[in-house]
Amino acid sequence: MNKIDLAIAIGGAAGQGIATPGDILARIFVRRGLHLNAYNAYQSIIRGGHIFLTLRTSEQVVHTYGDKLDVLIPLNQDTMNRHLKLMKSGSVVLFNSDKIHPGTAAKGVQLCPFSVKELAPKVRGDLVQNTVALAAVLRLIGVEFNTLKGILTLQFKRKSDAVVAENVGVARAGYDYAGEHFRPFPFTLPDTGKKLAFLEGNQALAMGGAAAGVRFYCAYPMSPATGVLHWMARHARQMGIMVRQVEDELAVINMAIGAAHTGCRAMCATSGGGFALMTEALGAASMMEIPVVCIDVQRAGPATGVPTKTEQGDLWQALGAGQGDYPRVIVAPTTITDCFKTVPELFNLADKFQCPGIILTDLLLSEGRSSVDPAELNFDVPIDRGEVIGLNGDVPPANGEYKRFALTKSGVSPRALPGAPGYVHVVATDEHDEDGTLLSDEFTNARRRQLSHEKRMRKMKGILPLIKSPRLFGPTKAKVTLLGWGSTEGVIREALEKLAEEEQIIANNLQIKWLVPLHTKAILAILSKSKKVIIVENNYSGQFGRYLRSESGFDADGHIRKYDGEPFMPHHIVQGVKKILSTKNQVKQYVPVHEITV
Amino acid sequence: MNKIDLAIAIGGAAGQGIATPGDILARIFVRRGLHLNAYNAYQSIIRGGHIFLTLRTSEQVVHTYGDKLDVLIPLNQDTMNRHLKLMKSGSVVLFNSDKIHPGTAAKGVQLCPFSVKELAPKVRGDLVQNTVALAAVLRLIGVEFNTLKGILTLQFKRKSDAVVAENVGVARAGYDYAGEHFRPFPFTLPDTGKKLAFLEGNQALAMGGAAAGVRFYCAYPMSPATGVLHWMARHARQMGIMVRQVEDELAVINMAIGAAHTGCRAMCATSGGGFALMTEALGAASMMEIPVVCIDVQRAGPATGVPTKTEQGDLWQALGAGQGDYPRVIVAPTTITDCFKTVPELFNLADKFQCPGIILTDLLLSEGRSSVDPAELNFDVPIDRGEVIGLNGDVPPANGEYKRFALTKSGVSPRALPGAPGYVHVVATDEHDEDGTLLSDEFTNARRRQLSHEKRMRKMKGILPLIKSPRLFGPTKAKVTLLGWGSTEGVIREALEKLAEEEQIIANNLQIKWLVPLHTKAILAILSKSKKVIIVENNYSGQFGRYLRSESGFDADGHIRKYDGEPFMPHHIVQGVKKILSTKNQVKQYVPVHEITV
Amino acid sequence: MSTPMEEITTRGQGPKGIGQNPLPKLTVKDFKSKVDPDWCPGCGDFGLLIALKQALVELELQPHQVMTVSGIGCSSNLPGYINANGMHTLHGRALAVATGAQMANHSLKIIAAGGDGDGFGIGGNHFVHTMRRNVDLTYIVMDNQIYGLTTGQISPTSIKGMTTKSTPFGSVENPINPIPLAIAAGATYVARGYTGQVKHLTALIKGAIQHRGFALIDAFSPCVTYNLDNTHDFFKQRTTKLEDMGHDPTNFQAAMEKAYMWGETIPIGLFWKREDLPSLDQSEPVLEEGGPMAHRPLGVSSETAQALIRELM
Amino acid sequence: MSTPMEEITTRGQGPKGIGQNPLPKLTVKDFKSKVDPDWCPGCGDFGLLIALKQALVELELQPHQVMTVSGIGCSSNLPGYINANGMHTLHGRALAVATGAQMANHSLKIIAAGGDGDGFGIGGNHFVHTMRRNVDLTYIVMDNQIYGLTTGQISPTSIKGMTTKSTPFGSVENPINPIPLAIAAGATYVARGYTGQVKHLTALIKGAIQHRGFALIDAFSPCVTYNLDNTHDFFKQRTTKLEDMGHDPTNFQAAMEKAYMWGETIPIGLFWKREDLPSLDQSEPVLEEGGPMAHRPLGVSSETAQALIRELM
Ligand SMILES: Cc1ncc(C[n+]2csc(CCOP(=O)(O)OP(=O)(O)O)c2C)c(N)n1
Ligand SMILES: Cc1ncc(C[n+]2csc(CCOP(=O)(O)OP(=O)(O)O)c2C)c(N)n1
Ligand code: SF4
Ligand code: SF4
Ligand SMILES: [Mg+2]
Ligand SMILES: [Mg+2]
Repeated sequence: MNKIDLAIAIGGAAGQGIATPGDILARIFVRRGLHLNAYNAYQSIIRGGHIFLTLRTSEQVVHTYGDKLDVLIPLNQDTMNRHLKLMKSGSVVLFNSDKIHPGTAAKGVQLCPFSVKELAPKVRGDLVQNTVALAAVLRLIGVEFNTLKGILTLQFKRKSDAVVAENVGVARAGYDYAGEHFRPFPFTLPDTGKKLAFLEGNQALAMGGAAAGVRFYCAYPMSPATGVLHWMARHARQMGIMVRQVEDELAVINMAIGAAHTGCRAMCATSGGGFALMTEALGAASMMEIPVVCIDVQRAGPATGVPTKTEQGDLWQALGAGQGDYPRVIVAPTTITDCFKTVPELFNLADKFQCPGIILTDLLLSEGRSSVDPAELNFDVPIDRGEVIGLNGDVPPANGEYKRFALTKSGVSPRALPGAPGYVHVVATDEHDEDGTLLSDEFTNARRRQLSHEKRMRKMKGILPLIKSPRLFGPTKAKVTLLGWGSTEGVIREALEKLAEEEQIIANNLQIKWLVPLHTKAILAILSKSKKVIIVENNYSGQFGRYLRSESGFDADGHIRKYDGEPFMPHHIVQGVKKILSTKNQVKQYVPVHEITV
Repeated sequence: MNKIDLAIAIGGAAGQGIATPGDILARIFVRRGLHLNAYNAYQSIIRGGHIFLTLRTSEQVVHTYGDKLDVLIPLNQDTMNRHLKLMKSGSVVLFNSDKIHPGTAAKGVQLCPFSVKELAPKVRGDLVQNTVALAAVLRLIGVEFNTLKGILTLQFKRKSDAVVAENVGVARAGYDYAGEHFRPFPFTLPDTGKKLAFLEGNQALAMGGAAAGVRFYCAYPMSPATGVLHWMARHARQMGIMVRQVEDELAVINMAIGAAHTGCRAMCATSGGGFALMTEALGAASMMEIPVVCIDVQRAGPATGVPTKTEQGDLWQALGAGQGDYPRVIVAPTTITDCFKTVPELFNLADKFQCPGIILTDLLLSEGRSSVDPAELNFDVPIDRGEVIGLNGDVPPANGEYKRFALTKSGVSPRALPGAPGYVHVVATDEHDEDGTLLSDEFTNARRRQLSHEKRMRKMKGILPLIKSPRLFGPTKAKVTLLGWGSTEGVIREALEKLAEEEQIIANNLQIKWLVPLHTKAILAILSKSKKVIIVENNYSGQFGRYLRSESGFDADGHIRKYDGEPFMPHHIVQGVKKILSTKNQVKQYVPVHEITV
Repeated sequence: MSTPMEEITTRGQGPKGIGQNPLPKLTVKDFKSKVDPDWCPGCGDFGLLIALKQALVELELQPHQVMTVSGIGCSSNLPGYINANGMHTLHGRALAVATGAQMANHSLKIIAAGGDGDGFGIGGNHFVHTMRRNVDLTYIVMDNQIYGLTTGQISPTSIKGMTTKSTPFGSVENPINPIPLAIAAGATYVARGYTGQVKHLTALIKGAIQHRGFALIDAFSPCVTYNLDNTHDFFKQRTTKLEDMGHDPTNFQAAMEKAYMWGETIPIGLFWKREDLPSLDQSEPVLEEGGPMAHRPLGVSSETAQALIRELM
Repeated sequence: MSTPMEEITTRGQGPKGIGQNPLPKLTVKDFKSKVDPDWCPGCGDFGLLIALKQALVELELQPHQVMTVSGIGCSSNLPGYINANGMHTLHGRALAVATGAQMANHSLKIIAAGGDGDGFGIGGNHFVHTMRRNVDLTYIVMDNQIYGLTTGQISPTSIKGMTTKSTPFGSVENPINPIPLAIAAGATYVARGYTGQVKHLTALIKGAIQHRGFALIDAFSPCVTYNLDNTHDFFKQRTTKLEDMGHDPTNFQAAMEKAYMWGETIPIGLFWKREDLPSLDQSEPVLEEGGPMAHRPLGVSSETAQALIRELM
């Protein structure tokens, strides 16, 4: 019996309460052990405008919100007008006929009007239609009413039994009405018996920080990174994390550095504009050899750009962050679960090599949601603080003899924390000698400067072997390799399936997570075996393609790029691959046009 | 008769008054039509420490301060100790034997002690030894005393005739003493009859701004860029330039943008750390399509680094400045004179394409000094403000119909200035439509966003043909091509001569000035004809080499890099080329060690 | 490049014609923009927008003579909602950009506007320095004591104890009081308004625009969506006009005293005004003659060029 | 990671032992650093350095219990000139870094120090916000009313008319007055010293370190090389001790009045002090128990982990 693959979309204006039914559906799915991927297309507006939430579920892992909709729930006329034309045969459109008129739908689309006036004459408020629609859709996918009843009861019992009764009543009415008037789907929503969890990328990053032992988190709000701050603030007391909202991003990164220097694991998150303000301090952290982790949740740029839309546009900003050359690690998690796992990995590297770590995610990952097997959220992670000395027991060297920046083979110098008796020392952003003496004024010395600079940069050699080198996914014998980085893993892997099924094109995927340092040799070894290589990335200028070439000279056969603010949909990549592989039109680059206006 | 090539060095502590004799020598040289190159190795210290000024002169153009010293004037023992060992046969060391002891010099070095006590018993103050030494050296190179007398008279007559008399007296004594006791050089300083001028790179940048019609200059002091502010402040009234020192670099760039938007040509200069703070705003200027010019005078990084030392370490910072992709021009002048010429060129491009222009110089160029033929300082430069409409006479479109960001083929939209009746408009850092309406909130639209983004990026295509493509210097048939960018042109070209004369290695030079956009095709065409290519740059990671490869895939045969804060000396490059070309040791990279401790 | 507008003005006055403008008299409608504000229904910013348009009308200013400059935030969307020149700049940078524009073209009437986070948070350094320089700007802060656009976190003016998404257990920080801060930093016109009192606010804005120097209007502008503490009701009950309290805005001590009043009565109106300090453009020697920098021709005379070169020989 | 020092302290007190320290009594010599200051002979900063060391000695603090945090400038070179932990950070960022360090390890006595440009210029926003938060720091500004390290340009405290390399025709800007600004921004200990009066300055620094909350000491520290207006002579003739003027530092009005005195007599001493406001670390719930964040073990208990995961199901 073949697996279900169900996509439900709820659309309306900001403030129409789309989140709640979305959450309820998500919970119902994961509690039945169904996988989930959800993406919310929204705008930088608090009331009004257009929001479009897509939830997709299946017994097997779902990488993206997919290409097709099975259920559309328009909460206003605007949504109906924007999306009805995209509904295909076999799909269902549920709407409140009191206010919304369908217009002409494609053949085979089941239009399911319901009248809130009739179903709930006595209940006031716009949110009623949400409850009715929610109940109706559950009926059509064969979810027993009690599931919904339980959730509504839990949700409203804080208020009063009357409110519970009212909502359950409304839901019941919608549920029954759908049963009598609408054709249900040819399946009932299965239950795999193995409960799953679901979370958004920003939660995953914050929880990853908690797992890593972050004790200091500070931030300045910036979409789409603010979710990390919100999680941290909510859990500050429970987790024993100091959480501060401060005056600007200059303060954020510098406070984090101050906290990190005392021995805390310190983290912060922002988006591209805030990251731009942090670049000088990242170089300073590396110069003072203080480990700190900074997250850039990319959004559509340049400048303020489109704050609620996604892009992979900050790679070169991260590569060029700050003046001069300095050691640092840059990593781009590839899935929401990977966000969780990456943070402790990066903290261990930052501590071991006493340098900043930068995480590049984007709105798609950070505000997207997906299901996860709870077992994957392992908080019991290895913790490596690197060479920290001066802890209780260590015998301090004769006073003043401690060399914080001793020239070592590895480039890593044993680190004492301020407060350790006998290890008093000064760190500086000016170039300095082994004992911290400035090499910028009286003791300027070209030779010593060279040695100090080389000592720091040597660290990069030590980092590479400690990070996983990328592995090819899919059949080795393939017509084309889709090369991506970070958040595009999901959509690329779904595109692989479609290419095989729909186009009989066998493709595989090489997804790069660790960007600096880069496993150039390993990557070239893999790509050299590929017939063709197409780079897929979510920006205008092919930032990763250019970076890879700068490291390796490698030149791809084709590029699929998107920079309109919306994430790739699987079919965009499928079309791109076809266009580029087809010998007829010699296109080297394909830019899909986003069909949905959100 | 063969040409002279004379290098004089004056060394001492900060505050010992090295600048004045340096200036006097420089003036004497250029007034005789002799070429000059001067470099001052100093420290981030106001009093004490070690300063070492080298002046080199010749009838032919001098590119660098060279490899050898003919005259050493140590003003304190420290300088004597640091530098005497580097003096070679035929050279002269002039010093005040009252305080300074020579130590052992190489054979053939003429030690010229003089006693200030004896020569000027009555005169007080440390500066006397400078005057004596200055007079003595002039005697040794056969400059008639009246030249010095005239200059001293001019310099001191503000104070009093007595002061004039005293100084001239002291000078006379030193001049005569040298005549009687020291062996003069086998030449008398020639006079070509064609007076030259001399200036420092920061002056050249400031004067270039004046020539371009800069009406607004603001800055926050930062070495080694502060010289531009000082020139601007001194000439503000004379030139009618508004000059402001403001609270930080965030204010600097944003004020410049505000001024530029009203129609002023606006410029600012800083170093890497200040530039880091400006990156977000550069993207904003490009998004609002406001032309502004920003200069980054690079110094040794990362972070505060070595404020008084040079480096080419900010290329990737400039390439990655700010979030997202946006059009801009990046240029690195190759000589001090080129600094002057580049500014008006860049302003015309910035105005034409309504985007920011970035100039990368470094301490070597900006604080170095060289002679220039006055004819080269042409202030009567072409001025192209681009498509500016709404000026007197233009008939405005029906109110509200003006589309500031009209989608055009060139990507350039006719620009009206605020204040023009009928052309009222709003510019925004949020993504926006042709008429400025935000595409980030209610009217979010993936398609429109894509069009606006593409419109801006289209500008880059229009810029390329307007900038000079690089030309090969030296013999086409060469054993090796030395590829450099920006400030290294001088030292590379002198290295070419040395390679030919001393090593019989025929080499040529390709020097890149315009970095973004890059004439990739032209560069590859040239390099493809080269037997071997060695990239020479003043940083650790080979920032230009990596950038060139990211644009072209080109991989050089060797790299000569220096990152100790001191500029390349010609012999460093000669040694590097030899090492890399020699088949014995298969080195791909050569890093010279700076012999002089300054 | 020659001047983009007829009325080149000499320094000292604003655009020719406050009160005596040859151009047609306008109404509030003339300042309506193409798009309607997308602020939440009931947002305080609507009141500010009306008051601003009204003030411009009463001062007989034309859209092309005015430029609004904002940062980023709900409030900073204002330039798109009024028919005048506008710059919608980066978060926190409005005053820096506005200073550059004002000094480069002092014939424009420049009104900087934005939120409390934009102005007092990330923009705090520009705020302090623009005030001490007494730049001839009108600066309107739509102070809702919250970060609205980012969906509700504390701002520098959020009251202690306030619970927001970033302070679910209540803020532990002392808020900034913009009025004493502005007086201490050197602002020469310091007022507080409430967007629920449009007429009063209009008068304050008019006074600010007419004032030669830096004028701050800290306008309570309730965020009906995210600030449930400082609501319209809250301010309706408490705001009291300084005029009615017999306050003398030239009395420093009184100004400071009133500035710290917070509780059952919260004063609104003009706290502090001094006219003895010249504005920055008035003090700038380069502006003594020649008109706005933006209108001056480019290019260097050959005499000047020769003089510059002579310095180098 | 376990604690790097024996005396884990509970919040509220500083490191165990102000006044009752088990460790050996130290002298000023013990705070001497390896390198000597490279300040110009006569630079005011020498006086500050002596006063600071003296204060630490008198408070019986050990080098390892203290951390200085500076930005960039001549004055900001201080951490290299004293035998204590130090962070010589970026220009303008000292207070941000110091806040992070203080909140992460409140058992360290953190002394932020730097110049007027570093603190009031580029660092102005951190200055204002660190004061309103009342972070438990001592902040010493070596105020020479000039940018020294960059060889002489105006600073935010340069007097109007001052000629410098960036203002050869005289500055046209009004200087900042840090004292009223600090009071208005919420600092709870606001003092002014003069490095020519080391004993007086020492007492101010001791008071600042003992004060629980943000303490500002604006110390006149003449730049003998680039500031020819505000010299040692200038201050010797003018500085007068507030103590001798019978000033009451708990009187707000008096504090403001004295703060604006400038001319023949320039008051130095403690202008303003309040002890009713808790410092930020005292208000921070997470610090109620468990000691400094920096000393706490890492890792999450499996119960907590389960609870977090349950939220997601
Ligand atoms: C450098 C930077 N940091 C953060 C942001 C995100 N951001 C946008 S608006 C805003 C604050 C909004 O608050 P306020 O200025 O008070 O305006 P309001 O929305 O309340 O009117 C923030 C933090 C940004 N756009 N840029
Ligand atoms: C981001 C940045 N901008 C500018 C500078 C250059 N800079 C170094 S110190 C300094 C100011 C020094 O003045 P102040 O802080 O008063 O210290 P002082 O030297 O007078 O003691 C400046 C502008 C820098 N290091 N970093
Ligand atoms: S969120 Fe608040 S500030 Fe923003 S528009 Fe809505 S009510 Fe106004
Ligand atoms: S320049 Fe001024 S501030 Fe700097 S050390 Fe010398 S005297 Fe002190
Ligand atoms: Mg606000
Ligand atoms: Mg100073």
